[in-house]
Amino acid sequence: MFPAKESRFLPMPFHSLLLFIVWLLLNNTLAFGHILLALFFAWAIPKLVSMLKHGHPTIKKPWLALRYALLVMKDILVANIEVALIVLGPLNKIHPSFIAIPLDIKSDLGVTLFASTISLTPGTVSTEISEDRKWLYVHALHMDDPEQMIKEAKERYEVPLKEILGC
Amino acid sequence: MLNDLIWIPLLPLLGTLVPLFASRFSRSACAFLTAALPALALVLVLQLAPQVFDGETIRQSFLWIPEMGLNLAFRLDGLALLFCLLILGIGLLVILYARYYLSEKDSIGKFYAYLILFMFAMVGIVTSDNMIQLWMFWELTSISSFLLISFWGHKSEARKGARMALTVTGAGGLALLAGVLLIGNIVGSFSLNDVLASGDLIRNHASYPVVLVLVLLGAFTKSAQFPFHFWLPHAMAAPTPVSAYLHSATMVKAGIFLMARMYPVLSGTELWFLIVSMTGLATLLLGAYVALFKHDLKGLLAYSTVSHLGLITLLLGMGTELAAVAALFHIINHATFKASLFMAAGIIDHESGSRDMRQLNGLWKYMPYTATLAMVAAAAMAGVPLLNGFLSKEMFFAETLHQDSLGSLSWMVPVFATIGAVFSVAYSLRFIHDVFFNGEPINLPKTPHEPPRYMRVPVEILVGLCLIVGIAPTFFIGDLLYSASAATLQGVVPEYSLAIWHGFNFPLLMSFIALAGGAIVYINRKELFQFQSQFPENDPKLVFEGIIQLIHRQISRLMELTENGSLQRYSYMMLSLAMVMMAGPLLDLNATEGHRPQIPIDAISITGAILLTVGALATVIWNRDRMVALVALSVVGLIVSLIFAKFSAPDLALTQLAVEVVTVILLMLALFFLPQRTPKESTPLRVVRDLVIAAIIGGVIGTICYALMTRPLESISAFFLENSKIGGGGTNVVNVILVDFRGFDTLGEITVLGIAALGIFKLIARMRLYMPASDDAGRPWSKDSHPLMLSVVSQSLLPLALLVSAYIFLRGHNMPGGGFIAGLVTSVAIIQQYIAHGVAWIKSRMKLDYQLMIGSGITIAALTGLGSWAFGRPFLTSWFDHFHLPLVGEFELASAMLFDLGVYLTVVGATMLILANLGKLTTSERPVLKEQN
Amino acid sequence: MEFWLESLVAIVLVIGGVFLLIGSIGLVRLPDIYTRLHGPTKATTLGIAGLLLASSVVSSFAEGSISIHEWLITLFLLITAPVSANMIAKTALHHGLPAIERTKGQELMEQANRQAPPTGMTTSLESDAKDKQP
Amino acid sequence: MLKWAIIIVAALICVALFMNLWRLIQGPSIQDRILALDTMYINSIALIILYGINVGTGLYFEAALLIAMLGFVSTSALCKYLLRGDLIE
Amino acid sequence: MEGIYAFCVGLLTACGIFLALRGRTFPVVVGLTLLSYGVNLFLFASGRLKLNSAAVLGQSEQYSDPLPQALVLTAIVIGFAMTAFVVILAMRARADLGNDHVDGRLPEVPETPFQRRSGSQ
Amino acid sequence: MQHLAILPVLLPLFTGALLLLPPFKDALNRQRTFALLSIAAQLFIAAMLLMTAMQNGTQMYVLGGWQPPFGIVLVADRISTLLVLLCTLLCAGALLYACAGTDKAGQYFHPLFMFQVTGINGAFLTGDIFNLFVFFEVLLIASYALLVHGGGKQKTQAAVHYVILNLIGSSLFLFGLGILYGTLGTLNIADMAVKVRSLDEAEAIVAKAGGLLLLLVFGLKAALLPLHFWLPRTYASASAPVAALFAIMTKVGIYSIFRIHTLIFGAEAHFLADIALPWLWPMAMGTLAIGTLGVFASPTLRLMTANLVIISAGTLLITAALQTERATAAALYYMIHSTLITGALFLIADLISRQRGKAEDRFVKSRAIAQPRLLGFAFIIAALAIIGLPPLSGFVGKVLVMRAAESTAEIIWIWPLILVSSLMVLVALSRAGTTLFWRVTNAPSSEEKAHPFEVAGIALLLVVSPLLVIFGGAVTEYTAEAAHQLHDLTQSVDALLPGGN
Ligand code: NA
Ligand code: NA
Repeated sequence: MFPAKESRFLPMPFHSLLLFIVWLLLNNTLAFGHILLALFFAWAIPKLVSMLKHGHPTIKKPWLALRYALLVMKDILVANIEVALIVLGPLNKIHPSFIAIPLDIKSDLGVTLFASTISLTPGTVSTEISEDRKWLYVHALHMDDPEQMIKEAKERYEVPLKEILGC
Repeated sequence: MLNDLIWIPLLPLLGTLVPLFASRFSRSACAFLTAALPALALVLVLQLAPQVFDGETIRQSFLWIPEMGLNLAFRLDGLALLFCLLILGIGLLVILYARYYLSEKDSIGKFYAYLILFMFAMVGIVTSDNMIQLWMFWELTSISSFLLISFWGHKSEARKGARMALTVTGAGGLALLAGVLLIGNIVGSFSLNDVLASGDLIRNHASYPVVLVLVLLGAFTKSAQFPFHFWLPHAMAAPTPVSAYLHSATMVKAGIFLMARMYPVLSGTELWFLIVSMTGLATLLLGAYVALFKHDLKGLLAYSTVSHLGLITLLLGMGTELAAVAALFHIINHATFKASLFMAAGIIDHESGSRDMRQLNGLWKYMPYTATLAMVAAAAMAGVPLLNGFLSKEMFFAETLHQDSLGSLSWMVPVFATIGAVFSVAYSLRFIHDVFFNGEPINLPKTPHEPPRYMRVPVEILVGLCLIVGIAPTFFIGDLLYSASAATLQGVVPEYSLAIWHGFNFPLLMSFIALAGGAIVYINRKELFQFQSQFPENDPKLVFEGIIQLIHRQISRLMELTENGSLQRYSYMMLSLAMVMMAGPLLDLNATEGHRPQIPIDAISITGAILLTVGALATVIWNRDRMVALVALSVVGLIVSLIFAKFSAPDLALTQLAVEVVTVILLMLALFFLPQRTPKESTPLRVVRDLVIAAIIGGVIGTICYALMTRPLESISAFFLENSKIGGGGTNVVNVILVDFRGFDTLGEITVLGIAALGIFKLIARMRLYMPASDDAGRPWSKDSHPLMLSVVSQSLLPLALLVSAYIFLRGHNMPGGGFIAGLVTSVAIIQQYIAHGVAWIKSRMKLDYQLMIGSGITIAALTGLGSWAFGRPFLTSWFDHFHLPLVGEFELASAMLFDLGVYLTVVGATMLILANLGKLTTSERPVLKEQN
Repeated sequence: MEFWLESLVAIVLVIGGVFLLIGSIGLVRLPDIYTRLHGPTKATTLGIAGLLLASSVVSSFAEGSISIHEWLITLFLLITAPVSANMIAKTALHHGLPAIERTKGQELMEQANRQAPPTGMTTSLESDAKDKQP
Repeated sequence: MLKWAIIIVAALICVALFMNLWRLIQGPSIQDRILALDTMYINSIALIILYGINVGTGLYFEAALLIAMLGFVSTSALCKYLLRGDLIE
Repeated sequence: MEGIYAFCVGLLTACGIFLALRGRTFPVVVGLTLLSYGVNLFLFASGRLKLNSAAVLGQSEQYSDPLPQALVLTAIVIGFAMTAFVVILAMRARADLGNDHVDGRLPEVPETPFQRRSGSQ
Repeated sequence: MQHLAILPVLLPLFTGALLLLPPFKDALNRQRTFALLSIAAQLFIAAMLLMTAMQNGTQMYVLGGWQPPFGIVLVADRISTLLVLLCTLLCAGALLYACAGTDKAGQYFHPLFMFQVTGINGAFLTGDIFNLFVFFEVLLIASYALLVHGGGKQKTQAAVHYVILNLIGSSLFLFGLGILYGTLGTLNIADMAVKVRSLDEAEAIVAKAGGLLLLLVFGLKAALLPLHFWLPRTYASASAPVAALFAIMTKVGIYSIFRIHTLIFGAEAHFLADIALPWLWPMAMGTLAIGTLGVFASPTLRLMTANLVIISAGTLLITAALQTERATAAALYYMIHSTLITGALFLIADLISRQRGKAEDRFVKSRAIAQPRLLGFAFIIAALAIIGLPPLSGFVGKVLVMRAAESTAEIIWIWPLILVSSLMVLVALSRAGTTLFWRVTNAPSSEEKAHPFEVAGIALLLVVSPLLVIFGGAVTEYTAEAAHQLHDLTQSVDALLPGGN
């Protein structure tokens, strides 16, 4: 699925980067000793777990990824306020709905990221993915127009995700 | 060197080994070799006899186990000499006799070994100079006689007879032990010399009656006194040489010997007289009467033995010195004639194939020589003049006349004695007449004939002894009897005469009454037999077995009631006991609350307490609905770790969290294979019962906990706080305690974990599990075995989790964390992979040998501890130092980290060995098996 | 700590707390399992984020250096919360838990459970999707 | 100011925990209970962070991190069990 | 606070014991787990309760008693090992004996009036 | 040499761990060789340690160099070294036996065996009460795993009971420990003995609850009367060498009672003096009685042997209740004897069972035993010894125990109980022996012969019995001195603390 060539030295470069950062995060420091340690773990752990690797994401457009992340964060905020209002408001006015979103994105990671985003953002929770990975079943807390919603979700999240992951 | 007394028992002891080796030679050679050492012992005894006759008591002792009062001590006085001669002498004759008696099928080596062992035990008894040693040999006779009686163990009666003999004599032996120990306690020594000198001390001691009863129980059971006589006739299941030996000179005489031995210590009181003489009299009469009705030749002789033992006992019980002399005399006489009679009976049995006097008739024609011998011996038994039996019986009659302990009823003793003698004559007559005359044999398996020449020799010797002692008593046994009497009485030996003729006197009259009466009784036996046949015949063996089996059944029933195999009951008992043990002391506690200032209550704590309470109660209430119980349990686990966090125990909080999750996962794994629901089966009563005990224990524990917490504590912990950094090199004191101060505990702890994993692996091996194809509601399982989102996300989390565990591991020494928690985090991360991807997927990609991890984990931890040996320090002495590297700055290295690495490896290895293997079970097919519930 | 910062932190903190509470209110108030899923998965995540932000600021001040390791927890929750919600929803569908009556598209629940493509759906989008499948 | 905020938030979290507990007991479905437990985990994280702010210590950071991690594992395990029965197949 | 704490310890103990006395392996195991929570809290409390005083040097002015904490840690680990073993043993018992009764058998429930009443509920 | 005291713990631990690693992993023959070599070394070390303790006095091993009462110490005095030697000897016999094939019946036999030895030796040697708990758990978990070795329904069923009861027991142990730490503030046994004297009354009451809980826990291990129910079935269902090894596990409980309730709660414990006695008396005598009944009612030799273990526990507990030096001395002698003999009897029962075909070791008629002489001889030796008949060690032990009670008021209970018990055991064992060996059908005996290793294992255990009598003087002298050491507080408590307190 990911034909990109694999380095034996750094089998999971993205993870290595993540680990490097997380180590420094964990230790709240930029001391040289810890940077060395972080480098070590960033190298060693992926090496250790690479055998369990199922495919490695390649981020084609890092800046887009960053933008996407910020977008999602903003949406999370909004989503929360919306949900808060619904939760606190009169419940007999909400119209929950199940909908099926057709998926264009191909990779497992892509599907997962898309589903996760859906769950995190306004009033929707991913409930199920069809076996053929072509449909995402979503439960919406309040839904007036399913088609509008599907369209929006695909445009807002799936398209950039596809771009980022290049699939 | 052979002059040492110890050789007398030692030679027979060595002799027991001889037949085991000699049995490969011919039977005669075997008999010869076997006889050699006992014969040597006999020579030794004879060689020492003159000294004894001179009134000397030869003693020899060695220290052995002074703590228990046991010394190896031997004495040879007159009494011991007398018995030694009987035991060794008759023993040698029995060896010779048995050579011919035993068939080719019987293992003669084994027989001789048992026999000599028995001889050794008997010699040991009579030569012991230490009470405990005496008892030791006493029990040894029980054991060796058991082996002899059960020699033909494939026969049911041999087994039963042997068991009965062992039980009765064993019981007596135990009583004797108690008596001996009491005597030792009173006297302050177990040396026979000291004991014999302490007669007055013992007789005046408050526990004299107890001592007397206990010792006599030993003697009576051994000597088959009423009411313990019943074992003896059933010991006849043994080969006849054994009977000849056991019932003439040895086994049964041990009891008599004991009474004679303890005579100076225990006799002379009213109680002694009452118990001993009455028992003897009863035994005398009972034995004589029953003997008459026995159709079995050996049965007759057995009951006759019982009767004669009663006679001797009666004599000893009378308490007069002359009676004691008479008793000793009769011991000799009985030994000779009874041994010869048993041997004769054996010859008859051997050559005719039967011992039933209803079949045996007119053997005179077939074996006149044997018949003559038997008749002479029987006459001695009957007390016919010119034979030895007559002499001692005369003395006995005389003594019955000279006692007055029964007051105005004293006349009864001679009367009963005469009645006993009448029956004695009658059964002797029956023995002679029924076997050798009285028509023709009926349906004998073999045509009887004379035995081999040398089989008769022992009988000839013994019968000869009966004759010569009967004719010239003083010449032959005067010295022996005198010195034996002196030893028995431990004082002045009274004047007595062994003359054959004492003139016409009462005893003589009694003898004649007995002879005449016996003849009359025998002639009129038909009426008597008819009379006797009205009584139901109880086979004591069956009665005895019946009683034992009854006891066995009752006890088994009782045990089934108590040990009913119900864990619930066992747990309940233990917890009840715990409750009582804990609650009891608390009743004395006046104020539960101490004076230590308490922490004020806050809302969060109350919230936590309520969550915990509801969670725990929910777990209990929904315990039958297992998933719900698990969720509720998780709440409890979570709150418990929050409690740890709140009260300043971050390490505990972390550990608790990790353990809780792994536990829940384990429980779910198990749940899959267990029934989903618990049937409601506890009765309300039981629920109430359990609730009550649970509530009380909970209350007690809570109370104790409160009492503890509200009191100040002075503990050793200040030391750890002070030394953690300077001595252990870490600031997280808890972790330093774990890996350093109390690293030994932790080593044990990871061992426990490793062992648990191995044990679980064993449990899983070959386990056949019923895998449900649907859940409790009957829904088939989902087809989606590895949900996409879960797999993808779990996979990305793995490196993160590993990093976190590395972080926790590395900082453990100084901050909350450490090898154990890190190990659990790693394990949980790997488990998550298993959950997300399944075993097969992981297995194909990851090759980790968990067993190796456990082994190396424990080894690393232990080796770290061992490292300090190189510096001459004790195990687990820690080492740490601070280093400085350019750019990196200062950092610390400590042996504790290596130790913690061992912990980490063991934890990961153990957890994964458990979970991964459990998972493997279920990769196979899912057979739908019927629930066996 | 300066007053304005402290006030800011306090406000963030309270907002976080409020969102946490709202999530739990949703858990209690919402009518069926599918709707209840929304509360915890979103609100609480934000709530925690609020608290962590506050914590980060406070400890940065206390330690004199920037403390951002709290963000790791948020990151973690952001990654895992959707999966948790997804798993719970899956089991709810699997167990056939009913949605409240006025829920639209209930016919999808059964198909979702079978992980089959939706068949009863007659929207243009669906035909779009079908077109995309050669 | 911060003190007050902490007290308020603590109160909010407590109320939230009670609500989780209510749902956990009430059910009605096992999924509801699992969801309640999951929420409880998250609220606990909040509680621990709050405690850390209050006391001014970072000692409990790992506890919060672990709860986040283990809560997820626990929830997914419970759900996996409901789905498949077999956790590690 | 000590009172509430003690109450919780007592409650966990009581709940654990009640479940440990049940007749099926699963409740018993759950009971033992609850009991071990109670035990751990109890052992922990033997060093007395202290707030804000984790035994990490330099992190606070006063320190709680670290020794019971170390002991509880050991106890937790050992308890975990034991629980794991007993869980698998319960499975094994189910596999070998065909049911999950702790005695490996189905108890004969006596037909008492009590029983009938409870059965009809 | 300075590390001698810890070797009885470390050597089996290392052996067990190394057996899990290459080259021993998955190579049974190598495992056997290594395990046997190790046990031989352990025997040597145990003997050395005993000699050292005898000649140079109590050896204290301060782990990690942390002086008591702060760190953990091992105390190798006369008693503990004696028990370590006893344990090692028993293990040597059992291991020899196991190497003939029992170890093939499942995985990890040898490592688990070694870990069990580690636990037992550790429990004997440790001078720290929490460390005692840890070693208890080591020996318990190893015993759980060994119990199921070989598999089978009975084992599983017995294990369920055994494990659950012991888990509850471990919880109670921890409660007790918590109470004691919460009142005394220390874990070193000697230090506890000192601190207990200065408790005020209220604290003493709380501590008493803890002390009694410990008694209960030790009683559970020792199979004290209402807590003994688990034992017969557990021991009877375990595979032979495991059951033999288990013979010493009850002794760990008894030893702990001796240690804890003589040292900490002994006569000098002020408010807590002799708290165990009121409980110990009736329970000990009850244990002896119930064990006797159990022996009498046993339908198989294994079950009978298991009940003999209970009898031996009851007898030992009586001596514990006597609380005198003399009684302790007697107990030590009796302990050596009864442990080895019951252990041997389990092994003999296994051989008998294997040679009798389907009848196994049940007391019913069956085909003849293939090696009647060998097994008969072994059985008789073991039976005589365990009944307490001369000339084997049992009678010495019995006499010593009885004499220890001779000047007490309880003599009127103890003596009859011991004597009647002996008699019933005599009856039961004579019935057992005659049935097993002589009540035979005509069916041809099986071909199953005892392996030389099995014979050697049994012989090793049995030969001690006559030796105990022959060298009884030296042995009793040693036990008397050991008992003196235990009861002499200046030696067993104060000497172990710095400054001598
Ligand atoms: Na530890
Ligand atoms: Na640790």
